[in-house]
Amino acid sequence: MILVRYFGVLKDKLGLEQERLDWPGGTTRDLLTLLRARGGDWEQGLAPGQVFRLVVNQAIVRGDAEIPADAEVGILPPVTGG
Amino acid sequence: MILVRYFGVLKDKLGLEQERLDWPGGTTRDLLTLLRARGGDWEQGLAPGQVFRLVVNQAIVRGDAEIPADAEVGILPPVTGG
Amino acid sequence: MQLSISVTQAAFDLAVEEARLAAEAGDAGAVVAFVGRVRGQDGPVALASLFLEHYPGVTESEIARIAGEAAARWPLLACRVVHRVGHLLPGEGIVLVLMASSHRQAAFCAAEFLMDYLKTQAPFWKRECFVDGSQHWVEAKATDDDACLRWS
Amino acid sequence: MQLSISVTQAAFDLAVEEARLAAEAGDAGAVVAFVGRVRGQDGPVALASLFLEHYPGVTESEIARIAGEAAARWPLLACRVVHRVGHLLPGEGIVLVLMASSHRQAAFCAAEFLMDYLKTQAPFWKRECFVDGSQHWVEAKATDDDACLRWS
Repeated sequence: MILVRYFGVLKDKLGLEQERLDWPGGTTRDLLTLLRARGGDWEQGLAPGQVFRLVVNQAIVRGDAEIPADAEVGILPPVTGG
Repeated sequence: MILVRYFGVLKDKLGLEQERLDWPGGTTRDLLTLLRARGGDWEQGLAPGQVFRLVVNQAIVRGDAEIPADAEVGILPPVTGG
Repeated sequence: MQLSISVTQAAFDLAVEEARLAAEAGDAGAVVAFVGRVRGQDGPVALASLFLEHYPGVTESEIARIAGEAAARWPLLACRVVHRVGHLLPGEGIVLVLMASSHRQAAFCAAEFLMDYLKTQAPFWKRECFVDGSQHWVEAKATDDDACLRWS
Repeated sequence: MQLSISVTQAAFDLAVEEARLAAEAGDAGAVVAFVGRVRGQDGPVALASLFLEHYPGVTESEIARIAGEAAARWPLLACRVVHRVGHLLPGEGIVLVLMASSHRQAAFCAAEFLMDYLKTQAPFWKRECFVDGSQHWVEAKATDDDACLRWS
């Protein structure tokens, strides 16, 4: 099981803040593929231009990265802060 | 008559803060020539590298400028402030 | 370099923060402060309030990482970052960056570098609430990304 | 642009000045503050105090002229300059520059531009008094002139 957290505009687009997912193992790219396969808002909301970065266990990931079991994964839309 | 004022290190080098001078008319260059002709500390203290700028009636002068009768002239050493 | 980071709902006091930084920094000749304030009129409709969300834990450690990069580039004595989250009104301070160094150039460069980062890369998201009752999440600005490219 | 200049022996209060500037500037999103402080240890012997002289009347009008140049280059909302003269102790604030603008880049650039001017062109002269009793007028630094060239 992994915990997936959504931030900012993604929470509104996807209609949820976080969810627990069964996780057979894989990378951040695998996770995005799995979520986009839900279609509709998921496919649009998580399109490449809509995702800024992924965070695995509180560390920002650059490129593709392994997601361990029991990980917390954050999916970050483009940031707008400061 | 004009009033000539000295600032910063020039006051110490020349041993005075200000003086009144008879003024037959002329420019800032004429004034420097007149003062340097006093020789000694005046020649050294007012050498080109020691003078940053001249001020005539509270306005900084760039290049050579006429000094009117009754003017206040400030002679500024290189500035070191801020 | 002395480094201190707060991500908080509380307002900050510039004079208190600057005095503390100057004391920590020892013999700093230069302190640069940046205060970002909520603008009331950025578009056609006036802003009622702003809501800022962040990623607790990740935000602080990312800011610390970037401040470390700044310290590697410029000779800094101390750095303080306060970033507010939650609901903010027009005119309120939203971000404070303070940089202390012996001479002014390092402090200016590092403060601008850190602000470029905070505006373009740090995990903050803004929702704007307008006086006509409408609200929306702010879209990322291309100009902010451009400013950041200068440092890459 | 709202412009206010003080050359004074009195100490300044950063928070008071920043709040006043932000109020005058209306809808400023960015305020950059520079605080220059007297350094206690610049050379081998520690500094006891600094004495700053200026050319009253000329100083203020020259700073106003340069602030006007800054306003012509960048979209500024307000500018405040406080420069102290007379006797100052290590750690004391000697100069404060505040710039308010809608966005951060103008405020950063203009504050740095004005500071470069104040350090290299404004009619101020410093005498350093050391703890061993010696004292001398400070010589102009080549590095400060270099920084200014960037803007010419």
